[in-house]
Amino acid sequence: METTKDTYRGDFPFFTNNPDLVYLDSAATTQKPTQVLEATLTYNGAQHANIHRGAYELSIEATNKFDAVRSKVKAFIGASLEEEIIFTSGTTESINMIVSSYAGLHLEEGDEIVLSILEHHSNLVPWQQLAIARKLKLSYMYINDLGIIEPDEIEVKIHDGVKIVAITMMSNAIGVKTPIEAIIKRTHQVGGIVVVDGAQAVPHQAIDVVSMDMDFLVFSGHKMMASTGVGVLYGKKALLETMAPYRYGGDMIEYVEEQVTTFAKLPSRLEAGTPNIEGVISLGAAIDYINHIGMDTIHNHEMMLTQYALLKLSELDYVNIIGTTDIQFKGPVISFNIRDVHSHDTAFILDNAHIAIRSGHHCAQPLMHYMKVPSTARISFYIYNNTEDVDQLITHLKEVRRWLGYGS
Amino acid sequence: METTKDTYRGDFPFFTNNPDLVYLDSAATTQKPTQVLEATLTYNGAQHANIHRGAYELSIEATNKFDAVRSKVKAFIGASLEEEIIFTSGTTESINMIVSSYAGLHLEEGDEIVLSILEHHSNLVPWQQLAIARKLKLSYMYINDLGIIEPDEIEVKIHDGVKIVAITMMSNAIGVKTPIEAIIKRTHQVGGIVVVDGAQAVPHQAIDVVSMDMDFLVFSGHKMMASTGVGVLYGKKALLETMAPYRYGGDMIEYVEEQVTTFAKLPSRLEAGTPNIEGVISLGAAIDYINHIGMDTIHNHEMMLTQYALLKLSELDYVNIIGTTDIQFKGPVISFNIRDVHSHDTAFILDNAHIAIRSGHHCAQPLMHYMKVPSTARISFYIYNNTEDVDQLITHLKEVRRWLGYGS
Amino acid sequence: MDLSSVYTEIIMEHNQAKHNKHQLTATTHKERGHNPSCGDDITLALTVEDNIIIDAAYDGMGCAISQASTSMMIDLVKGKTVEEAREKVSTFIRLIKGEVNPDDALEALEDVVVLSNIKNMPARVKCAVLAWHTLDEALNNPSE
Amino acid sequence: MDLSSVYTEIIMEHNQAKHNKHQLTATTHKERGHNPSCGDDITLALTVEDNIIIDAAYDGMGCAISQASTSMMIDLVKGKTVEEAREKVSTFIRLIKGEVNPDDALEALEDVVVLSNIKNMPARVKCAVLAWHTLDEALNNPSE
Ligand SMILES: Cc1ncc(COP(=O)(O)O)c(C=O)c1O
Ligand SMILES: Cc1ncc(COP(=O)(O)O)c(C=O)c1O
Repeated sequence: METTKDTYRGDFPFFTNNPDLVYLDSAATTQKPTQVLEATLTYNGAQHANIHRGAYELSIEATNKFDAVRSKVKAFIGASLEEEIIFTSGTTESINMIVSSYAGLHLEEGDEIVLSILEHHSNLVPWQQLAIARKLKLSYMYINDLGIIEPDEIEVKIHDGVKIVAITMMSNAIGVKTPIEAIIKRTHQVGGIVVVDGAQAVPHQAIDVVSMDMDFLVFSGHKMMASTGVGVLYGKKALLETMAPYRYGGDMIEYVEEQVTTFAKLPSRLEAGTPNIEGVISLGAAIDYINHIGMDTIHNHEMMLTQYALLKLSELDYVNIIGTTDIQFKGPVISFNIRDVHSHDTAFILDNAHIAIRSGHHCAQPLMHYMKVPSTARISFYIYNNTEDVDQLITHLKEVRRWLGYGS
Repeated sequence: METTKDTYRGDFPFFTNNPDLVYLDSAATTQKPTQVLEATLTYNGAQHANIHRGAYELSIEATNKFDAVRSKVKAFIGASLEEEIIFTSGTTESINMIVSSYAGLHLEEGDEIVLSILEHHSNLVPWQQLAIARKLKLSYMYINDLGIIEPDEIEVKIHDGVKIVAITMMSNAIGVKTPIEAIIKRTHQVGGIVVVDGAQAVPHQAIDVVSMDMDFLVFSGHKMMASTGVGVLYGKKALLETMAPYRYGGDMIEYVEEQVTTFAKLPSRLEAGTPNIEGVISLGAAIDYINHIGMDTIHNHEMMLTQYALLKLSELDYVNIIGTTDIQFKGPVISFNIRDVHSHDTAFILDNAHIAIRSGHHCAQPLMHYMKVPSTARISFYIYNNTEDVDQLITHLKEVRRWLGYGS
Repeated sequence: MDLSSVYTEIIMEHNQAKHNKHQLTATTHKERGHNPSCGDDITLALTVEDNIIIDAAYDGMGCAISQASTSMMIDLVKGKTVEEAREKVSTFIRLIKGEVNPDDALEALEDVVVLSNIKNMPARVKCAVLAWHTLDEALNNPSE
Repeated sequence: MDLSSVYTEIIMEHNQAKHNKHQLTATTHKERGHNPSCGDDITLALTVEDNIIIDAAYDGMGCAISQASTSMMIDLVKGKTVEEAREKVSTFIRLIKGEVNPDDALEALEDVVVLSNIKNMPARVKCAVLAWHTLDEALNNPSE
């Protein structure tokens, strides 16, 4: 395998500003290219105005810029209509919105919701709390030893009467993909709807919500090179239209009287108050950047790195990789543990060598509990990583057991 | 009255980038000084990492930077405890959070909520919709011809049994201040709690939540030189502790199991998911900037401009100022109409002269309806405005009626 | 931008003229239209008999453009059939979108073509088209 | 940063030693403590009789620092009175905050002072203090 050149790293001031740093935590949050930083700065420093409100040109231009991002997001995920794109503050808000304004409105006592045991707390706790409050049944699809949800599990768990299946496309904790097509197909067979957590998938692979027949898709800007504080809720128009407003306030109303209010049409109806304008603009710039590089190029680059890292890690006999190492079931995330060493020590020792990795439960405690792995060390890649990052990781991983007082 | 020098305008790249623009719409959103732009850029371009999660230094530093802002906000509004400061996406979210997680939990059928007719839709529609859903009584304190809530009105409307009074400190639509101290005192007398909408006040005057005995105070970053997408919910700890989590997800949990979850302590319990980190950092930088200038200096400068503008406007007999012109009851916002001219035409004609003002109902339809004024033209000031801005406004205001085909 | 291409004499006349701004006695169609962001808010009333708009009037508030556009529209469609009126709405929308040029629209829209300048002013497009969208809605929804 | 000041021999010994990591038979106090962000999660069990901690043990998972700190703490407080144990907790917290220096803490904390280096490592402070906060909580909340 050949080493990659830094074709894209030069676009990221973060790496110029931190020349010694090996950043392997993009599943937590990604760095931003100059293109995104500049789009935000230009807006903030030269074009800032509130949107949907002003009778002056600056405000109209800001509104147009904002609305143009809706159209970019639409194209990016293959949606049919602009009003199917709702801007939120992130994946967590998107999911909470579906839970309270869709599920909370339509589900009845005894109805069943199915999740997978792979879910991030953000796609688990909201459903669980709704289930408790409303006496719904909450079930889980479990995984095999490789972290994979097997076809049988889908058949058995998604049965008649299941109303909602909420499922991640890729586990942020162990990097394993879920059989999303099969799950969507099965759910639709039994008459349920599917909420897809795309936080870890949308940044790394081409998505087409229409051909994949997704009912809802949610993701965060900050995991795809845009700002924190911005995210997306995609929903089929027919579903969005049945949702109650999630927040009430400016811009989502039509007529307000003292005791009654009529609400605006989609998408405004689900977007109350001054939004994160610069966040939305950064998301537009990030999508432009991704399109400019090409999602295939990004995907191939990341998977090459993942393959390379898996190979190198497999040469260290004290490294235990969690979940499958079969690249076709994986995103650019690898979770592992070093024998006898807690992941926090691993991360700390690597940090000392300027290698940033994540350790802990990755907001997936039920998964960790199910796998009987209290915590893992996790590395994750994006377009700006290279094989040298992996080599450095491996070099310093070799020191970890020695520091902890083990022979090697 | 002497003209002011541009002591602070030089700090704002927006004005260098728009040298011809007269920006008189700060009540909608403010421009950002270099200090704020740079703080955001430095974080995004050199120090970005997710918070509360990483085992590496960059993440810990980001977490510390984030937490330091909590302590700045605390000092800025005179709160006693850091955990009384909850970061939100803005005033609208802050209010919706209080409505659903506090009022929604504690109020019972027949309980009464009192608002003022001056409220922004964000501090009106959420209460109204809760009242409808839960069969609560919703009453309004009305204003006199000057836009002022009179002492009698407070006595009469805030009576025994009123559970919540939600009140703005300053009307964004007509710039009139409310008698906040009297309202708080009276509400506490009858055993209710007060939710203060500080969106228009916190950026312009010193606040001390403890000495003013506010129960809840909410405001937005983008109206005080910070980013859009960030805001604050202050609540007395004893009240915050009785609130249900508003969103479920990462960072607000303690232990998550498949069917049950325990939640984190304040403030985390009310802050789920990856927050708007750069927004919070920008808020910290904005507070530093305000403290550096001094809130008194800001206030005095704005009130001088307001006084000057009121004087100049009063010289034009076809200008009808809405609400009191007594400066002691006003913030730096003036609403007016030109005889026979719709405010939208006024704004459009001024925009043509590069003067940005707001027109319409200012997200306060019930107020407009009550005052029988379908729309107004509104100007508003901040630290970067000067008397020349006012002079330009006046010059071009004089042309408005002529364009509309009236003699003068 | 040249303001005189917006605030033309005929627009000012219609803005100030109140001949179409009143209540109708026998209303067959009524529709409220508004632009929430700027506060234009009109209610359009029609009397349609034997498929002909025999009377029309409006009420409400709005900027000079929306008021003039409403008033001029009413003058234009009074006495026309429902189909003719719909046709005119569609021509007007295309005029404002720049899809048809003023000369080609002259026959259908008569002096309303003066509003074609609005197409270059995003802030005002909504004001100009409000009445026309409202008319279209009204024609689709008879009062009972 | 010099890792050898963190991963000292005695810390490594206590991390690997399991003599305090087991279940107690007669537990009078039990408390779970955890650092949600890094996954340290321990349960501390005490047997207190006549105000003396006659036995103590822990269970759970965590990094080397949290495990070693827990184990060393147990060695230190076994046989001590509740008040003495509380006093040691408070001294340890002050040591880690840098409010007392290792020499002055030596008498109270014995070889536990080796953990004082942690005070310069924000990422590890929580790991080091976890067991001590948990002990304090446990002493405040007897099992019944
Ligand atoms: C799979 C998955 N879902 C949801 C989330 C929550 O995203 P956010 O914190 O941006 O709301 C994350 C981020 O960690 C994730 O990886
Ligand atoms: C008095 C008042 N309250 C609430 C809001 C809503 O603030 P935001 O849009 O930032 O949520 C505003 C802003 O226009 C306001 O002026």
